[in-house]
Amino acid sequence: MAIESPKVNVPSKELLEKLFFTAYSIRVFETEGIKLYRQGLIRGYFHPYLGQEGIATGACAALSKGDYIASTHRGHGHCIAFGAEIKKMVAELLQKETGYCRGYGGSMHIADISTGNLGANGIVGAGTPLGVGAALAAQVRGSDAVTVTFTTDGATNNGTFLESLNLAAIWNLNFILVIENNQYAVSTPIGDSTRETDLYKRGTAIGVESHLVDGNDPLAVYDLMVEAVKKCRAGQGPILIEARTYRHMGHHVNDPGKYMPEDKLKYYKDRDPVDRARNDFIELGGATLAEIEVIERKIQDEFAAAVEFAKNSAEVSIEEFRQFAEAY
Amino acid sequence: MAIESPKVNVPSKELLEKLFFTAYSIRVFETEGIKLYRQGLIRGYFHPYLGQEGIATGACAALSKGDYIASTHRGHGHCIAFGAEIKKMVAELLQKETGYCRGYGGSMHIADISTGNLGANGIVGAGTPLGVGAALAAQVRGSDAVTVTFTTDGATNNGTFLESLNLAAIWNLNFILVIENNQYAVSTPIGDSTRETDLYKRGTAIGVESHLVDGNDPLAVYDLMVEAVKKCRAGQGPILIEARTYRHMGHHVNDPGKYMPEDKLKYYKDRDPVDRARNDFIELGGATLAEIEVIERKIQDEFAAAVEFAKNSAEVSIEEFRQFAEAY
Amino acid sequence: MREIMYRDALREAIDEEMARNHEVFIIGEGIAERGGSYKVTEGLLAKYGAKRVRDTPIAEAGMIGVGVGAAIAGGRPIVEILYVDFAMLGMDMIVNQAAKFRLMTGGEGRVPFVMRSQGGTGGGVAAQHSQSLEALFYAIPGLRVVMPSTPADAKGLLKYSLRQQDPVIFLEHKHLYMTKGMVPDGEHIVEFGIGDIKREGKDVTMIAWSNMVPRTLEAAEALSKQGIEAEVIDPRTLVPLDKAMILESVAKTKRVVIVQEAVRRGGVASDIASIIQHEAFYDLDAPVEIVAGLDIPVPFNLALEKASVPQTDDIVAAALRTLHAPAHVQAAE
Amino acid sequence: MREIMYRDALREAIDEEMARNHEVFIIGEGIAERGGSYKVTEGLLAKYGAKRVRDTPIAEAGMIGVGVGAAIAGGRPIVEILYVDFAMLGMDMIVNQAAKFRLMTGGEGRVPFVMRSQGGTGGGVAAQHSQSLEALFYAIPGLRVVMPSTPADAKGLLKYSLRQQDPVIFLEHKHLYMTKGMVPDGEHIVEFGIGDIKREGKDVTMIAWSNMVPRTLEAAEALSKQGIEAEVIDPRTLVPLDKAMILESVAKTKRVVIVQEAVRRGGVASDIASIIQHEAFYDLDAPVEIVAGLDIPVPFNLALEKASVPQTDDIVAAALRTLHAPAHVQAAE
Ligand SMILES: Cc1ncc(C[n+]2csc(CCOP(=O)(O)OP(=O)(O)O)c2C)c(N)n1
Ligand SMILES: Cc1ncc(C[n+]2csc(CCOP(=O)(O)OP(=O)(O)O)c2C)c(N)n1
Ligand SMILES: [Mg+2]
Ligand SMILES: [Mg+2]
Repeated sequence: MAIESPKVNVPSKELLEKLFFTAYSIRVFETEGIKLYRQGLIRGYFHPYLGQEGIATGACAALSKGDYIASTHRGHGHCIAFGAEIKKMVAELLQKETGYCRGYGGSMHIADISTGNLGANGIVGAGTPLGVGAALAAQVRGSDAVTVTFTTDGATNNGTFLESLNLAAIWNLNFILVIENNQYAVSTPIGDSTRETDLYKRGTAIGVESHLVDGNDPLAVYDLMVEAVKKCRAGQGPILIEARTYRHMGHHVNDPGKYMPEDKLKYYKDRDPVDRARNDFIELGGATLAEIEVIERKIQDEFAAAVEFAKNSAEVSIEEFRQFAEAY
Repeated sequence: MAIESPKVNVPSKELLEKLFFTAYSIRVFETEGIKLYRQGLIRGYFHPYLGQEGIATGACAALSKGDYIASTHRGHGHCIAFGAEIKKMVAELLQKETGYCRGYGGSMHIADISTGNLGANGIVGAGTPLGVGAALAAQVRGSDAVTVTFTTDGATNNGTFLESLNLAAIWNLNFILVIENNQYAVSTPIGDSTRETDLYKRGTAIGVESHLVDGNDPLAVYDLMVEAVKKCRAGQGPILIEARTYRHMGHHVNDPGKYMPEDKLKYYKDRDPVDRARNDFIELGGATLAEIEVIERKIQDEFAAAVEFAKNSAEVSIEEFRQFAEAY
Repeated sequence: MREIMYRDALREAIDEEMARNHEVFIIGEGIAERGGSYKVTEGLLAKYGAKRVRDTPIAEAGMIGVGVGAAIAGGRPIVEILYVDFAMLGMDMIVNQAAKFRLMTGGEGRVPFVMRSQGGTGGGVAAQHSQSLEALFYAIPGLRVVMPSTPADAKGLLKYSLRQQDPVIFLEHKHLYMTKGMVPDGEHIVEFGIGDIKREGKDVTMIAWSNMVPRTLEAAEALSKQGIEAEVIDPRTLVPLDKAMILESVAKTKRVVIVQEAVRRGGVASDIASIIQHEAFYDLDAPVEIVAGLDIPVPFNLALEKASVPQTDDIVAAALRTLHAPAHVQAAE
Repeated sequence: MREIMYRDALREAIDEEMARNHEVFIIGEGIAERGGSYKVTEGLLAKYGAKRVRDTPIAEAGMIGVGVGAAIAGGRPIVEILYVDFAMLGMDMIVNQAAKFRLMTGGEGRVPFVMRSQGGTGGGVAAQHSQSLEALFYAIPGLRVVMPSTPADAKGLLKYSLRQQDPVIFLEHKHLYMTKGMVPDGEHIVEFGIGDIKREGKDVTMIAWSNMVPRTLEAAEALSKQGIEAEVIDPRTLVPLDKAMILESVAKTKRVVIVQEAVRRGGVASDIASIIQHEAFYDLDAPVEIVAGLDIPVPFNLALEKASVPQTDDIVAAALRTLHAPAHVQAAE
């Protein structure tokens, strides 16, 4: 299957701005977050989304209020693209009471039920059954809400992939599974984990409409997702989308990623999704460099403010935690 | 994919006799076993292999000493085709000390490690990872032994199918997965459990050579298996074979199977694998009715003797069981 | 009051809650068309339709996983797992998702998920279909563990399960489905954490749940013939556990027998014993006795199956041991 | 004797057994090329080749399943599961296959399967990467549960694990990998079921395993400054459990504190307490104290993570409670 870039209709400037805004916001969050991590302000695991921004950006832009997403251990990008507040995210990473999960969850567990964000997950593959479940609840409820689960290449070799996508299929659920194929599971290249690296074929094999798209092209992801969402709401779900991409660094902040071949890394960095969004905004949207600069400054300032907010936020209360345990 | 019936070479009379002998032995074991069950002599679960005899018969005939099999909850046929002693099987079903598992296992757990029979299983889908494991141990050992796991249509929607077949694939194991697609999981028709009822396609999707064969044609199953075994020993495993078949009755002895459409049941009964083996023996092997009669009588007598053996066998010792528990 | 079967009481609970709350739905293997292996869901498909009563493939991890996801998204799923043994396939979703979500979201996320399943020995279904696995759920904070022994408790507890906010592991027993008992007419709800004294007595406290309750009551009758009056407490929910009721009884009887069908090692009985010896150390006139299954899987052979789990005589014997135990003061000499 | 790290002791054990027995092989995520997340398997790929040291996809159920199958077929697999939390994905293969096979085959089939994994809290890895789940394996007859606290025990027990015939759940601790200890030169094997007195004492018996051993020894030193001499017993293997060693110590001290990092409810400590109160009822001068994790998942926040598991002061306090408890005879008045 050739990589699809439908480009169904001429994108509006608003859309292009939104895509760039989102992609750049994620880029800033991760680059600055890594600095905070290196300063020892963030503890535990931190899996950067750098290089993969195009996927969450394009996918979430196609969703509406009332829809759901479920995410992975590499979940910051999905939260941001789905509209999370940067300051509550930073506060969570800094273990503060004002974080999305009161500092109880951390990077791998940021969720915001109130907006339909079912959360990141520390268990590879777990987001798929959870997302299918949300889609099932929506169908029982008679709602036309769509659920998108972002999953990973590594998760496609896990039983949860087959079992839950098959359930979504027999029940024609409004479910879209977006596989972020960054071609590695930690240091293990995808070719060592499976013979068939065209992952979308696994959907086809169980009767699920499946697509392959360039994950570094936010607009292509968006266009395909718009179609997928439309089909789901028309009762033609589920749909699987494999988005090819590559990390810009190792698996987590402390992984030098030496196993990533120079040339391949360069190939993908030359196709940086954030640059792509910026260029689309300029070339297809006619944005000026001045406009770009304003946006970038705004995003940087928001992050800086978020860090201040988090630093000044209250510490969690051990007493409240003990009471919570009594009731748990 | 058209159903394959390679018929690679003219079958010898010995082979045809063996196929018939095996198929008829299973038929007698199940029909007589059901009577014992109805008499209350057999307790617990009893899942008859009636109608599916062609698969175990053809598949096991292609195996050699040193090879392994892993089976299902519907496992009597696999044991018999792999060379189990009828009397030890009957004794097991009658809960006797002389049974394959000293009466501790029962119908769903008959195994015979000494001959490479890794056993039936009460957990749908469990035989696949276990079989892949045996193939892995063989590869580590440098042996060219082949492991065949008999699995079911129901198990192909279970995560164990994807995870373990994928492991067999990346490690090129001498592993053959035979899916006995009898088109039902208890009363649930396969079409309600998955959109894609061509189950072999799930192997193709992860890079495993996959075939579809008529499970009611023992010779076709045998021919395909001979090729599969050859390829495995040449390091070209794993291989998946979907064998289409149909039960001749309900899921277990006490299931009337009302949900099985008359016409479809008739269609398959008209293609009875035991009759097929008998006719092949006569038409391709030139066997006379007299020869057939001798064989059938021999098999019936053996079963009758097995029942006598089992009935006269010692009861298990509760004292020994308690000691076993101490050491367990 | 009407006398109905345990399985019918369960059906009433599901039926009433489905009628009351349109978010409630149920999925499982053969539960729709066939009405379930134990007929608990019979008739529900016809009444509530294919959207709310669904047959599934054989995919326990997926079934439990989508149930948990549905609950997180505000649905009211009931996932039926044919045998609790098969729930092992979905343990990740139970342990790492359902039980953790509330904590991981700082308290905001709730998981009103109900898994119905059944366990215990019966009829030679052997090692993989006979386990009593409540200890594995009991040890995971965040789960509620419910094990009703009567039709009334089964109905009341299942209805309550479908109205509260946390993941419930609702464990039935294959031997109880056909047993009968009186069930109140109309709305009948039993909240969690409230034990039930199934028999009053002053000489020894016996704690049992699920299918061990009728057996322990049998033992109590046998003891009564010897002039010993046993108090039989059925916690009904193991999490939360009605410690107050247990400790109050122990303060009165000073002797305890805990009966579980599950194996002895690492069972819930051990935990209850550890609580009693700590909270009621000075009340006890004898060691807490535990009557439990042997530490080995359940064999196929029916005589061995029987030998592997507690029988009435074992319970009586344990009670007598607590009564004939020397008191501490003597021990101190 | 040499002083080496826990992780190096584990590597020595695997290396020596792989050299000794060609059936021994190991599979896991990132264990070959990368040498494992904790460097336990570093260098083994180069030494033993890709047939015996294999990286796997992320498929815990499959990994554990093929390990069990290989063991049944006479292989000697070691399956490394990165975090014990992830073993929940393979529970069916552990509970329904590995632990049952020997019984189901009437004793003929054996499953010399070794699952290595690690648990416990450390560094804010949160609810799904911090659990101590030994209770879930402890409650399943047929499994051996091993939890070494020192490099020497880690090496000796892992070597023994690879020579015996039953499925072993070998649980390491993320905090212990970099800790150092003396390990005997040459062949060093530690059999199952033999506890180790890590510190002798006469006033109170403290039982702890894995990472709670060093912490309990700290507490013992603190108590010693107050003139209280605690005996610290490390069972090393929870199944089989060295009951004799524990009861002998209790007969001497008459007081017991059990320390576990796992949550309080349904933990192994409860089972050990239930055994002690039964076997040593007349020896005890105070209730058995259990110091354990709070009944809630481990939070991300480091202060809360710390508050959720036993700290040295908690252990000291529990020991003092046993010493200040009124004796029975007075209680009887
Ligand atoms: C079930 C499970 N197994 C193992 C891990 C440890 N782990 C965390 S991330 C990771 C690699 C994941 O690779 P992939 O699924 O492709 O996602 P990516 O990191 O590439 O985004 C592993 C093995 C886990 N979190 N969950
Ligand atoms: C994991 C698991 N889930 C459910 C069951 C209960 N069960 C036993 S047989 C069966 C149907 C199996 O259908 P299939 O897998 O197609 O095999 P068949 O009976 O058709 O040979 C079910 C659901 C089981 N034994 N194991
Ligand atoms: Mg990846
Ligand atoms: Mg079938």
